[in-house]
Amino acid sequence: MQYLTLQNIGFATGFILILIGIWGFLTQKNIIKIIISFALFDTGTHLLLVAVAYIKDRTAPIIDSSVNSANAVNEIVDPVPHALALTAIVIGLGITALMLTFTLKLFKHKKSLDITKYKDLKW
Amino acid sequence: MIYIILSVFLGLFIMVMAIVAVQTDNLKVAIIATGIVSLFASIMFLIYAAPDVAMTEAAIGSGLSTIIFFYVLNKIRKSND
Amino acid sequence: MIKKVFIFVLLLGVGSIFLSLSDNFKEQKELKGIGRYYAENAADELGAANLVTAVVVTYRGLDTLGEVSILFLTSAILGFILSLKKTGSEDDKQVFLPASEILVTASKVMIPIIFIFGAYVFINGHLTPGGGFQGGAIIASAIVLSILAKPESKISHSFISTIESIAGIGFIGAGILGIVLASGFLDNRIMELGTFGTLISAGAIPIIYIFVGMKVGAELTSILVNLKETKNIE
Amino acid sequence: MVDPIHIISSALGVAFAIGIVGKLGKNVTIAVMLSTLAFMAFISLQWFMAFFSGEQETTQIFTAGFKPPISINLQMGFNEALFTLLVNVVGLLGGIYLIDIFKKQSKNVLTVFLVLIMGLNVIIMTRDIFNLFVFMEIVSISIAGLVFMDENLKSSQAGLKYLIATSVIAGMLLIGIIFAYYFTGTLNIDDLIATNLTTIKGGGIVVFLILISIILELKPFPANGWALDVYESSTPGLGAIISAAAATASFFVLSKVMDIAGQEWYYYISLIGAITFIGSNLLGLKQDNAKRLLGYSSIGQLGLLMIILGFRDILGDQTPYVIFGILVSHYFAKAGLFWLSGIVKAQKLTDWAVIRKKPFFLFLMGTFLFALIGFPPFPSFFAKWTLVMELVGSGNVTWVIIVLFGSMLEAVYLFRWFGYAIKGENEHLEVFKIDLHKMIPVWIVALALYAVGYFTAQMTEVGATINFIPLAFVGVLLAIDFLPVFVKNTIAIAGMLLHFYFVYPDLDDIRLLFEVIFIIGGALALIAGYAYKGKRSGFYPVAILMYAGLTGIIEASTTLEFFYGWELMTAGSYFLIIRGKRSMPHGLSYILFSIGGAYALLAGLGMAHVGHTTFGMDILNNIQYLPVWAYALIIIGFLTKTAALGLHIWLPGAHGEAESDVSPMVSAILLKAGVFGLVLVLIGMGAENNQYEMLTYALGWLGALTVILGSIMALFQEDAKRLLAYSSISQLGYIVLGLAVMSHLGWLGAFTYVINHFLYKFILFMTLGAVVLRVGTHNMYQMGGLIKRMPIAFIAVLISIIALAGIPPLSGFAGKWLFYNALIAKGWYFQGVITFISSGIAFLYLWRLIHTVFLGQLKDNHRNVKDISIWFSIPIFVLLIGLLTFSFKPEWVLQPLGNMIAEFFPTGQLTWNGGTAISQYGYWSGSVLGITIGSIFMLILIWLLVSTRKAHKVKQFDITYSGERPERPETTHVAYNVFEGVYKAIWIATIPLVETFWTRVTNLLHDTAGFTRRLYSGDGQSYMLHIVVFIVITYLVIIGG
Repeated sequence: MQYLTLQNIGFATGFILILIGIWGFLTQKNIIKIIISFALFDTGTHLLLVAVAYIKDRTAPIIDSSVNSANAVNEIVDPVPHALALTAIVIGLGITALMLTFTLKLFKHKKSLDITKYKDLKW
Repeated sequence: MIYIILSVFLGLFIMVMAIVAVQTDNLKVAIIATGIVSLFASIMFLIYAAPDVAMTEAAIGSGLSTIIFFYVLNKIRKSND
Repeated sequence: MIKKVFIFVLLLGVGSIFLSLSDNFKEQKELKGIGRYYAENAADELGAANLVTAVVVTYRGLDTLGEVSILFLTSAILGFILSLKKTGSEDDKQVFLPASEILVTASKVMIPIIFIFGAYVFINGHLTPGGGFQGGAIIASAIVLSILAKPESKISHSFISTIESIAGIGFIGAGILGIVLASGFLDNRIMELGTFGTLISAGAIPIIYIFVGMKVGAELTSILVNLKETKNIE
Repeated sequence: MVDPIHIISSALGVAFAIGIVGKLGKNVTIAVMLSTLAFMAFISLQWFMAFFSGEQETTQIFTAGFKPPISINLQMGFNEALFTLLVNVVGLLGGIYLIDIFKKQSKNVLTVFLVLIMGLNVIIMTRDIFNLFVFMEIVSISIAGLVFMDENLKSSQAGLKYLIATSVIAGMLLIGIIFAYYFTGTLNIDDLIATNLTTIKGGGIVVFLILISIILELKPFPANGWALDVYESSTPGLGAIISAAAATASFFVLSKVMDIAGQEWYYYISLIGAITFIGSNLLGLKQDNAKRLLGYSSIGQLGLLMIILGFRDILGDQTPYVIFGILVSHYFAKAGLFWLSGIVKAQKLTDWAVIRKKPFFLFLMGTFLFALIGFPPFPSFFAKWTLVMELVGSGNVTWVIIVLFGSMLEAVYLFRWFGYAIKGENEHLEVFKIDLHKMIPVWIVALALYAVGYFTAQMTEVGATINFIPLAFVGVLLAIDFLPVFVKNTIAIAGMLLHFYFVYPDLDDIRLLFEVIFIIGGALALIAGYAYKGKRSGFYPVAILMYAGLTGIIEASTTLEFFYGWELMTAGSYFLIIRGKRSMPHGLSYILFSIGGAYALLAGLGMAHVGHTTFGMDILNNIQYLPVWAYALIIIGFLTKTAALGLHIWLPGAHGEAESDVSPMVSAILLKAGVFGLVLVLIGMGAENNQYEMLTYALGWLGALTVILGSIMALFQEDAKRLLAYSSISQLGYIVLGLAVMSHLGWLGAFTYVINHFLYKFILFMTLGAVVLRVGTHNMYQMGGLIKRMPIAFIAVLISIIALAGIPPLSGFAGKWLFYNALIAKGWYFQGVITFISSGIAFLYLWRLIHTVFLGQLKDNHRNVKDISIWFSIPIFVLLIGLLTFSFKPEWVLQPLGNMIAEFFPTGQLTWNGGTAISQYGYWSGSVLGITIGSIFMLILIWLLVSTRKAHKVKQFDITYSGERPERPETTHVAYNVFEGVYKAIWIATIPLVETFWTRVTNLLHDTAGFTRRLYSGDGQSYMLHIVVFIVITYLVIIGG
């Protein structure tokens, strides 16, 4: 029971989400599904980031009426991973959008979403 | 304690949705499931005292991403008709 | 099947890598490293109540610049990859179901509100949760709504790219001012820090976040519009 | 000094502003972008110069005004300045190169390009690991986007695969970064290094995740299919950027991040590098697409750099030098080659024949290829030299073998490609268009290679002694290549003679002897060049290149200079040989054997250096580290040039197919380079006090077998020049055997052979070359009766084959006499018998040569041929006089030779009584013998003339076929298959075992490559699988093992 902390639940969910993502892009043939797997992988890393930041019984890193500015260091969670998570989410969106656009382009050529059909370059 | 139970619940739900997203053959279902994964993740972020991340994940991860997925899917589906 | 079993075994390997990452699953009790520093000093140094914003805009401002550039790149690449028809094609109406009366009417009311809400989110980024990215995304979702309501409406690419340019140059300009007026690129202390906790405070953070918000909003809009206006695949 | 942050601000500012600036028109936009790139390059250059002058200290740029780790900092030190300079220069040149595409495409392409270059700058400068992650994403996204500059089915696939793969990698990196922060509370790289992560539990995994992701960005074999696809399918302008700029930057990232890991990781980095280096070069063998080949080569070079990085503790202070040399050569050469491939527009390697007869293109391509392989004067040569010296010095011989084996594989495919370009069929190929804006960058990088190479040499104490003047002379000849032959020939000869005049006073006897053969002999051979009309484009630079190398090895005072000369000579002779009409395959095998030999030599010289602080040539006299192996390797290196048995298969084709006046150069002159080397090394082994009896014994047998097999093979040749070539192999065997005897007489014999072989092989090749020029065929059965048309040629050949056969009274006999004396004294009777038999065989093939070419019926189509050109006759007659002098007054030569050798072999000298030489076993006098035999010969001749006074000539068609028409007319020629009977008896000796052996080796390598490359199935998903498998396996090896 001592292991059942919020942080560990976050880690577990994040890691399993990442593994599901990896499983997805290694087994699914449909390019859209592969991109979905990436999105899941990404969400997993965001969960990890937030879990890393978490400290039990603390509040968000915003100094307002509920948080004493002088004692903030003992009352708030770590802001750094949150900042990293913001960045990672936006990057993830950019990459997802690009992958989808590339997929559109590929689809134009062969009218198929099966990644194994696109083997014109090899060896 | 309530947070722990809630987050276990959310975590399990996220995993189930993720597996649905990966394993289903229906692309629409998969995209919606992904959106739900993001949405529930953003709720988890709130529990983890990360409102900024939660907002971003909700707006971008489960909002705009899903819309972009649907746009592309729509283009592809239409040409299949 | 054999392949799937192999991949499963492989995943077990990856999983074991992850498992050994979690430092004995001990719970963290204290802030450490730079997190601790920010908690102690950020409010005084930068005058921002939202420490995440302080980190995003100033301490790790270069990351944010990179992040903005990534969205910028994405919209630029989309722009040249998708062979755009200057006039949106007819059947774009069918992207989603035809807009219902309720949607059209509601959108007229909602869109300005959403816009204002987005602006509020990025202007208040240094005080409350949210900021340029969230605000930008919200503005972009207003655009989505307008596209849904009026599929035939057109949004001027030139206008979007001008907004994007101005916001980008503003961001870089604020950064360079940081070198000139304060002590480094993207330093927010080019202006008075103001009273802690009020709207006009935290030096240049609100200004920078306005630029970021405009830019992100313009970039996301341009991505959406580009995707919408793409010719259907013949 | 401009703050380096403005690299970022200017690039991004302009990129963002293009949305507005773009409205002013495409040309303005392009101009703005290029000037931004120029500004970025200027900033780096400014810092680089400041660091170079030593005045500048490494500076930190604090963003947001806080010290790290509070906020992100960038670092600008010497390395950062250098690497950003490299990136920005190739960015600028690449931008110029791509102008035409920029004009066609949307202005967005410009912004993406600019952001890409900016991103590369940041990943070099940043000291924050998350910032690194963000900008690495920027780089991958922009590369994936730019792939679409040239949009087609293939590039779309490649772009998607690239994006997917780099995202997986980036994801792994992100996980590593998250936990790095979790464990240490910092994101600053310097802090991470200071915290010593590997000692924390779980920290090892963090380090693993971070490093493996960065290594994966460097495209390690085999998890790199995604990158190869991009190289193959994207527009060459982008390939250049990826290969030169992105790979350079990624490599720098690894070098700065690997400090987090600590030393136990170094070995694994080297290991991954080695697998990559060997693996991708192996697969390059099977590749026939030029751009993909360049991709394999790029990845291979990065593998080599990773090997070096892993050895940075051992290389110590030399690490930057070695990395600089190899990296910068790869950087310039790859950029140049990619750009070139965009101009030439040839996809398949064989299609590169389109640049045949375009000397400028061949010059550019040759420059790049030789720089990649590590020939002088390019930086990679000096780097590889230092690398091998240091690796051997630290006892890492296995790694030397890996490095040299991989380089060898690379040389194979690069030179095969070059061969297609020089000699391939190009009639069906479309002519390509040459744009000025595309040529300028290529020329800049090519010339930069030479300049940087020169400075690289000057950077080390030992490199600074190299004499670059001969090479500069080559450059001059290259520049005046448009002049007619007459002018260039005169300049070349004058240059060589002048060089000799300045050099000869400083040389000792042995070196003087070889210098005379190389330079005076070379000048004589050049005289024949006056017979050529027109420009003879490209001949003089390469010929002088060879002579520059030859004189380089003579003048060398350090082993580096020696190796430098050796490689120049190899390069020059390769170009000379490949000029022949059908010489492409032979040129290839020549250069490959030469490079293999050179690598053996390099490894041997490296071992010789162990325990010494200098690189003086005298270290050969006292090898301390594994001396037997070292000497053996050095000897093998030299034996590839003397074409000893087993290493000879390149020679017949190379000499036989070379141009008429090139054959004497590469036979009579070039082969002596190997002999000179052997002389040096055998003196080093102790001369008379030889301590390596076993080595010399083996060498002796090798020489003897070479003698006999060379002769036997010569016997069955139909081609006159190949006959001479095999005869050369046999003659060089004599020299090797004589040297291996390690006694005064043996060496005297060997040196006599050196002089003799120079004289008569020069005359024979020159004469037959001249004949071939007139009759237009090499085949002896297509000649005959030429004595009537070419009496001068006949006399020259007659005299020299008498000398060659060792028949008294000519000088060949002197050699043989000394030789048998030496063998008997040594007790090597078997070897003596073998060489004796071989002399008999030599009679047969020489008889055939003169009989079938000059005697018998004159062919119809040769009725009006003229005698050989006067320009060929001059050198021939000069040397004929030399030959006769040597024959009748041998004491003039042999006495000084004896004195020279006595320095090393004081015992067992010949005693001279006037013109009579007296050895332990008998005496011999050149002039007496000459007069006696000459008189007998004259008497017989007179008798023959008198007794055949009434003989009548046989008519041409006095032969009958018994009513049957022969299927192949040549079979009726007297010269055809003369020795059929002999062949039936000794065919077993002619089985080409050696050739079969080398063919099998080649096939084995090709089959391995063919099998391995199935890994790259083209399926994007399997590439991801490779990445994950690579991660897991590396994890098991490093953490689990």
